[in-house]
Amino acid sequence: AGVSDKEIVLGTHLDLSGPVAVAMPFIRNGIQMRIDEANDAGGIHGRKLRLVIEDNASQPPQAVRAVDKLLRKDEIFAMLCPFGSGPCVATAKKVADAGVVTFGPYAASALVRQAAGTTPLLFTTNLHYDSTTSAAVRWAVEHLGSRRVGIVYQEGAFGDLVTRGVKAALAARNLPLVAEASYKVGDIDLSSQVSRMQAAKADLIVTATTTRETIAVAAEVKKLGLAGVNVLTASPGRAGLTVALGKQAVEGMYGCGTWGITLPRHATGALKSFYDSYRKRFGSEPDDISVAFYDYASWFVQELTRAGRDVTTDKLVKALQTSSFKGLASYDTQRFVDNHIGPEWTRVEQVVEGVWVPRSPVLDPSKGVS
Amino acid sequence: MAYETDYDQARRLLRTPAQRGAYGALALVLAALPFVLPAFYVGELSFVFIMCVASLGLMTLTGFTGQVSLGQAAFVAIGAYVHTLLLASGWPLPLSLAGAAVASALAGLAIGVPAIRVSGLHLAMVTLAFSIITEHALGRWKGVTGGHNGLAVPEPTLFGFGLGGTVPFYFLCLAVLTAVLLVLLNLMRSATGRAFVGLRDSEAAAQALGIRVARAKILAFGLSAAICGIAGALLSHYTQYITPETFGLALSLQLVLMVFIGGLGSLRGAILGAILIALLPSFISLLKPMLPARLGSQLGLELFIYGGVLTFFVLLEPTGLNGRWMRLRKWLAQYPLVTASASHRNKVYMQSERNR
Amino acid sequence: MMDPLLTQAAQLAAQGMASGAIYGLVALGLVLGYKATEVMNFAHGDVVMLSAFVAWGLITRAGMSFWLALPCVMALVAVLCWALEAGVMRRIVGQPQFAGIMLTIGIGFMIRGAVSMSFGPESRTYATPWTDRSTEVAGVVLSSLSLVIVGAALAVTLLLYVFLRHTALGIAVHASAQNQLAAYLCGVRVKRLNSLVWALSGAIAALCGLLLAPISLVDLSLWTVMLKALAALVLGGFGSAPGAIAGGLVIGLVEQFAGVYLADGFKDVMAYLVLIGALVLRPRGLFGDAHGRRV
Amino acid sequence: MTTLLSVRDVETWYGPVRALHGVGLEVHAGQIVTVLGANGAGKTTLLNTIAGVVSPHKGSIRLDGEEIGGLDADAVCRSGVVLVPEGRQVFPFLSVSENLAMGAFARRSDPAVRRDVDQIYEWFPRLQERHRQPAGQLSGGEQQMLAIGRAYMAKPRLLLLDEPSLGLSPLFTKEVFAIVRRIREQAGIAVLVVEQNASIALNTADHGYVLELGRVAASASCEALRQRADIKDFYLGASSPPTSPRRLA
Amino acid sequence: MSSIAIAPRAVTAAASLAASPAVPAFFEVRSIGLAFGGVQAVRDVSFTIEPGEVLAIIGPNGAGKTSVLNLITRVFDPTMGSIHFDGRDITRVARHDVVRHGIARTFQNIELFDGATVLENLLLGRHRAGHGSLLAQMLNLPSVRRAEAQTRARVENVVRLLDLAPLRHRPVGELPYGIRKVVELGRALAAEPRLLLLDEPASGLNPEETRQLAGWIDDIRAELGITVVMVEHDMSLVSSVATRAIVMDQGRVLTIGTPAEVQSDPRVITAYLGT
Ligand SMILES: Nc1ncnc2c1ncn2[C@@H]1O[C@H](COP(=O)(O)OP(=O)(O)OP(=O)(O)O)[C@@H](O)[C@H]1O
Ligand SMILES: Nc1ncnc2c1ncn2[C@@H]1O[C@H](COP(=O)(O)OP(=O)(O)OP(=O)(O)O)[C@@H](O)[C@H]1O
Ligand SMILES: [Mg+2]
Ligand SMILES: [Mg+2]
Repeated sequence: AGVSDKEIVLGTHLDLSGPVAVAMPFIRNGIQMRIDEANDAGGIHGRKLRLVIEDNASQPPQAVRAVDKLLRKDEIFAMLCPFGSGPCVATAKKVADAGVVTFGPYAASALVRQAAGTTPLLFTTNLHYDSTTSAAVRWAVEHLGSRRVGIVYQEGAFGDLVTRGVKAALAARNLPLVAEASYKVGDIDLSSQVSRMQAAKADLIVTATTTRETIAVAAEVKKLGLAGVNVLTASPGRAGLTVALGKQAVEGMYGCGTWGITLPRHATGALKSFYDSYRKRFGSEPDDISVAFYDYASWFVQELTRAGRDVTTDKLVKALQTSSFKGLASYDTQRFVDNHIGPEWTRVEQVVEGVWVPRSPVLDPSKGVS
Repeated sequence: MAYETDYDQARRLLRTPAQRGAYGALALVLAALPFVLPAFYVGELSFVFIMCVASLGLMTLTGFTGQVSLGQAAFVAIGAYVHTLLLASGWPLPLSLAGAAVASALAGLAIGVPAIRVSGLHLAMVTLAFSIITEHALGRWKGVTGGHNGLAVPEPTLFGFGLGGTVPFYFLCLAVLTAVLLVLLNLMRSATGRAFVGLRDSEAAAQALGIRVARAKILAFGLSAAICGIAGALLSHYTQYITPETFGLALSLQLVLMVFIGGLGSLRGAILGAILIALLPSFISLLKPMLPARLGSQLGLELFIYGGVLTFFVLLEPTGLNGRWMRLRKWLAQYPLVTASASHRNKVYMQSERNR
Repeated sequence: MMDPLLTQAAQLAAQGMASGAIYGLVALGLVLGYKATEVMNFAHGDVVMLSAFVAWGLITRAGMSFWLALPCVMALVAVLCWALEAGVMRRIVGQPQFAGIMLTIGIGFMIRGAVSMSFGPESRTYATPWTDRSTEVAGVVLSSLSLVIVGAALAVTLLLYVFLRHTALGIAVHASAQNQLAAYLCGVRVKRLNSLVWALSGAIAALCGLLLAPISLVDLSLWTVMLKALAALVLGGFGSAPGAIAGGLVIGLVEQFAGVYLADGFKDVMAYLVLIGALVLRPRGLFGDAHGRRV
Repeated sequence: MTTLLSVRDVETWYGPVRALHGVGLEVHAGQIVTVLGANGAGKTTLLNTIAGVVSPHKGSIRLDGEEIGGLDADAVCRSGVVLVPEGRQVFPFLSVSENLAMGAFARRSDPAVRRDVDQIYEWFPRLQERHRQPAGQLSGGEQQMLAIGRAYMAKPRLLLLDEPSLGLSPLFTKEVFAIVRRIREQAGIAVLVVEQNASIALNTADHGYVLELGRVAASASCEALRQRADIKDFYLGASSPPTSPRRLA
Repeated sequence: MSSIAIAPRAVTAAASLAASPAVPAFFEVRSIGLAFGGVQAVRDVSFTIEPGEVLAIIGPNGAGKTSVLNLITRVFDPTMGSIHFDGRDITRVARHDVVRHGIARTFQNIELFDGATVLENLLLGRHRAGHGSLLAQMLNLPSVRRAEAQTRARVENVVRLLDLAPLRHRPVGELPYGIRKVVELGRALAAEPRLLLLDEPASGLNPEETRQLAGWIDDIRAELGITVVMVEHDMSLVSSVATRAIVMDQGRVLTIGTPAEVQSDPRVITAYLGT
C-alpha cells in the first residue's frame, strides 16, 4: 500500500501541540527539505514522495489515533522518523502489525524495540540513551578521574534509560552511583537536585535533561562554586541551543551525543550549502537537530532508491538491512547491526568558549557494555 | 392498583412511540455502521465510545453531585493497569473488566473519604494532586507497572473469540457503553439519583430530608471511579500499550471539558460532549489542509483552534450541547408555529459559591 | 565556620524560600482574580509565559533596557487582561464556577497557541541586571535574582494586603465577590472593578514572567509553574494574599528538603502530598476563613 | 408636587415569560407610595426593573425627567435610587459595619457618613451589638435591618423597599415604617414600598397601587384604597373566614 | 447558669413537668443552650409538646427562635441540655437521622433544590422511605419500580393538598417567593413526619395566602395528625392556628401560654408586639 504510479506516501507523527512542540519545526523542516529535494530531482524512479504529518501531542492515545489514520486512511508505505518515546512505544506494534516499515523513530530505541516485539519492519537509528551515555561515563571515569558519580534525571522513560546506562558503566568499573535525583518536566528549579549531589559529594554529575534543565543544573553548580565537579549531559542536553542560551553557565560542561554539532558560522562544504538552502526555504535558522533529521531522511531516500522501481516492503527491508550511510553530521559510517539496530557512534565533547569541541575520539558504545 | 402502572409509565425511559422509533433507528444505524464505514472511522468510533464511558463516569460525580474532579485520569489509569495485569495473569475478560471497575472504585472511595471534607476548588485541587501522585507512582512502581517503559496489553478475547479486531472491538465498546448508560439512567431516575442532585443544590436541606450527605458523596466518587476504570480498561485495548503518561493531566482536562461542554447534569450531555471533544483533534487535522499553507504549517495552530473551540462553546452555550439540543427539539416540535421569539436576555449576577 | 550540616540546611532553606517566593508570586495573581470574580484563572500561567515572551521581544528585539521593559510589559499585559475580562470573562457571569475554569483553560490554550505561532516555539533568554550574580551570606549562596524575587513577592503581598483590607475599593472587591447583585445596588461599578482587578492580576503575572524567565528560560512550558502555584494557593486558603505567599513558601521549603533528605522521587510529589494532608486536616487551608453558611 | 419617578408602560420579560405588561406609576418628591399585589403579581419585578437589576423590554423610567430605564444597577444607584432587594442580599462575609460602609460606597468622601452610621445604630441597636459579626451569621430579621440600613447609607432621593417587613417582628415592622416616615420627613427621601402587610403599608403611605398579573389594577390614595371592599377582603384580611381548606384524598 | 434565678414561671413549670419521668412527653426540650463564640444565642430553653398541638415560637428578631429549630434538627450541637422525642433522647443523633425519627422542617430562607422541578423536590422529601438497594436501583428491578410508583402516589397526595398540580414540572428556581414557601412545606410533608417544624411559613405571603396556609396547617394537624412547631411573626396566623405559644427573648423563654394569653402579657407587648 502507499505506492502508486505517481507517488509514494510516507507518514509521520510529531508533537505539534504538546509539551515538546518546541523542537518540532527543526525535525519537520529537516525531513521535509530532503523529501522536497528528492521530488525536485524528479522523484524516486519517477514517483514523487508525499509526507503526511499528524499531531500526536506527545500523548499515547492521540498517537494511536494518528497512526490509525495514517495506516487506514492515508495508507502510508512507511513511517518515517515519528517522534516521541511514549507515542512510538504505544504505536510501534500497530505499525508493524499493519506490515508497514518504521524507519528511525526519534524515541528511546530500546523501548520501541521492546514494544514492537520481534518484527523485521522496525529500523531504529537513534536515541540509545543508555549505551551512548554509558560509553561517555566510562570515558569520564578513565580520563577525568571521576569516582563519585551522581545523576540528575527527568522523570520518565528517557531518564530511566540514561540511569540504566550510567549504572552499567559504573558497575563495569565497580564504582557506586552516589546519588540519584529526579525532577518532573516543568519544574522551574533544580537547586535541590544539585544540593543532593553536593551532599553526596559527587564529582561527576550526569544529567538526563533537556535544554532548560541542563542549563539550570550547570548554573547551580557554578553558583554554589562546586570546585572539581564536572557535569556531563546526555544527548538532548548536548545541543547547540543549550550553549546559545546557557552562555557562561554551561561553559566547561561535558556532553555526549550521536551526531556532530557544527555552528553555522563554522560550516563548510555540503553542510554550508545545507544551512543556506534551509534558511532560504524556511526563513529561519536551522539547528543541529535539523541536520540530523535531514540525514535520516537522506538515508531512507537512499535505500528507497536502492530498492528499485518495483519497490515493495520486502525489497525496502532488504535494502535497509544491507545499507551503509554517512551523513552531514554523522560521526562515522552507519550500518544496521543485527540488520535492524543502528548503533550510535558517540563522542564526548566539552563547551569551550561557546562551542562544543571534541574531547574524546569517536566511541563505539556497543563495545564494552554487556 | 391502577395508579401504580400509571406512575410506572411516567418513569419509562422511552415514553412515546416516536421516541421508541427514534432510538430503535439509532440502534440499527450503530449496528450497521462498522460494516459500511472504512476501518479508520470504525476505530475512531470505538475511541469515541470509550470516551463516552469515561465522560459518563465524571458526569456522575460532577454533573449530578456537583463535585469537581480534575483528577479523573487517575481512575482511568487504575482501571487500565489493573485490567492489563489481570488479563496478563490469565483472568477472562469479563472478570478482569469487573476487577478493573472494583479497583478503581476502591481508589475512588479511598480518595473520596478524605475529599468530602473539602468542596469546590479545594476538591478540584485534591483530586488533581491525587492524579499527579498516581501518575508518579505508576512510573515508579517498576516491578508491577513496568514503570515508564509501560506494559503491553494482551488482546481481548471472549470465549476464545478474539475481540481485538476493529469491528469486534467496536461492538465490545458499544456494548459496554450501552450497559453503563442504562445503569446510570436507572440510577438517576431513582432515589439515589435524586439524592445526588439534592446534595448538589442544598446540603442543609438534603440532610434534613435524611440524605446521608457524606455517604452519598463517597458513593458518587466510587461509582464515578468505577465507570472511569471500565473506560480505562477499554482504553488500554485501544492503545494496546499503556504508559503512565497516557493518563496525565491532559486526559483529566479533556474529561472535564466533555462534561462541561456537554452540559452539566445530563447524561445526554456527557455523550455529546465526549463526541465533540474526542473528535476535535481529528477534525482540526482535517481542517488544516484547507488553510493557507503558511498558516497551516504554523506550530501552535492546533492548540489555538482547540482553545478557540472551547472558548466558543463555553461562551455561546452556557447550558452546554444538551441545552442546545433541548432548544432545538422544542423548536422542531413547534416548527410551523414558531414566531420570532420575543425572548429577552436578562442580566445575570454572579453568585458566590464560597458558602455552599 | 558553621557546622556543614547546618550550612547545608541553611542553604536549602534559602533556596526553598527563593522557589517558594516564585510559587507565591504566581499564586498572588490568582488570588486577586479569584477575589473579585471567583474565577480560578487557569490561563494565569499562560499570561506569565506570554509576559516572558513580550519581555524578550522588547529587550532583545527592540533593544529596550530591562528597566524600561519592566513597566512596559506590565502595562501591556495589564491592558490585555483588562480586555480579557471586559470582552470575554464578563459573559459567563452567573454561571457555575466551573465555567470560569473551562473558559480560562480555553483562553490559556489560545494564548499558548498564539505565542507559539507569533514568536515561534523556541526557547530563548535575556539578561537582567542581576543575571549571573550571586550573594553569599554565612556560607549560604543565593543568586541575586532570587533575592529580587523574594523581595518582589513580599512587597506585592504587602501592597495587596493593604489594598484589600484597608481601602474602600479593596472592600468593594470582597463585597462584589460575595454578592455581586448587592454590590451593584451599592453603586459599585462592578464591571469596571472586575476589569481593574484582572488588570492588576495581569500586572503581577507580568512581573512574575519578567523575573522568572531568566531563571527558567523564555519557554512555552513556563505556564506549568501554575500547577505549583495552585497548590500553594489552596494550601494557603483561597483568597488570602498572605496565605498565598505562606503556601508558596511551605511548598518551596518542603520540596527543597524532601529533595535532599528523602528518598529520590518524593520531591516531585511532595507538594501534592502536603496539599492533600493539609486539606484533610484543615479543609480551609492555612489562612482560609472558616465560616459556613447559616440556615 | 414635582414628579420624581415616572414609570410608563414598562414591560419586563424573563426569557419567554412576560412578568410586567405595561406598568405605569408615579412617585412624587417626598411621597411614600406602596404597591400591593398577590404572589407572583410582579411587584419584585417592578422594583427590580426600576433599580436596573433587570432591564425593561419596553417603556420608559424617568427620574426627575431623566431616563434611567435600561441603566445598570450601579448607575441607577448613583443617580439616587436605591433598592432594598427581596431576600436581603447582605454581604455574608463582611462585618455588619463593613456592610454599612459599602452602602455609602458611592459617597465615600462624605464626612457625614459617620453620623449616618450612628443614626442607623440608633434605629437598630441590635446591629450595633453585632457590628463586628459577619452579616451572614445574623438572624433573618437582623439581616433585614442591615439591608435597610445599608440602603439608607447611600442617602438616596428615592428608596425602593421590597417587603421590608419580611421576617421582622411586629414591633420592628412598626418601627421600620415609623423610620420610613421619619426618613421622608427628615431627609425628604421619597419611598416606594412593596408590602404584604397591607394594613400598615396603607396606613403609612400616601398613595397606593395594586398590581395584578403584571398590570396595574388600581391606583388611588391610600385613604381611598382602605375603603374599597375588595382590597379589604383580599389584602387587609379583615373579614372572610379561612378559605375552605382542600381535603386530603 | 445565672439565668435560673430569673427564669419565668412557665419555664419552671415546664421543667418540673419534665422532671417526672413517669409520663414521658411526646416531645421535650430540656434546658438547651447554644453559644457561638461570645454570642449566647439560646440559653436554658425548655418546653414540651403534646401530640396534636400546634406550638408557635414567637419573639423579637435574633431571639434565638431559628436556633432552637436548628438545635432540634441537629444543625448545631447544643452546648447544654437535651432533646427527647417519643421517649428517646435525640440530642446526639446524626443530622440525617432526625427525619427518620419523624421530624421534618422548613427553612427560614427557603432551602429548595433549585436545579430540580417541584415534583423532584417533593419526591426527595420522601427520600427516607425505602427505595431499594443500590444494585436494585441500577437494574431498575420490579421492587424498585413498585417503590417508586408508590412514592409518586404518596407525593401526589401532597400535590393535591397544596394545589401544586399545575407546577409539577416547573423548576423551582423560577417560582415566586410565596410559591416556593409552599413547595418547601410540601417537601417537608412528603417526608410524612410526626413532628413538623416550620420557620416563618407565612413570611412573604399576603393575608389571603396566609389564611389558606392556616387552613393547611389545620388540616395537617387534624387530618394527618402531625404535631406542628412553627416560628412565626404573623400574629393573625398564630392566633388562628396555634394551641400554645412560646415567647423567646434574648435566647431565653419569656413566657408560655395560649396565643391570647401571651399577646396580652405586657412584657411580650413591650419586647415584641409593640403598642
Ligand atoms: N428569574 C425568573 N425567571 C423566570 N420567571 C420569573 C423569574 N423571576 C420571576 N419570575 C416570574 O415573574 C412573575 C412575577 O414575579 P415577581 O417575583 O415579580 O412577583 P412578586 O409580586 O414579587 O411575588 P412575591 O409576592 O411572591 O414576591 C412570576 O410569575 C414569576 O414566576
Ligand atoms: N452561626 C452563627 N454565628 C454567630 N452568631 C449566630 C450564628 N447563628 C445565629 N447567630 C446569632 O444568634 C442569634 C439568634 O439567631 P436566630 O437566627 O436564632 O434568631 P431568630 O430568633 O430566628 O431571629 P429572626 O426572627 O430574625 O429570624 C442572633 O443574634 C444571631 O446573630
Ligand atoms: Mg416579590
Ligand atoms: Mg429566624
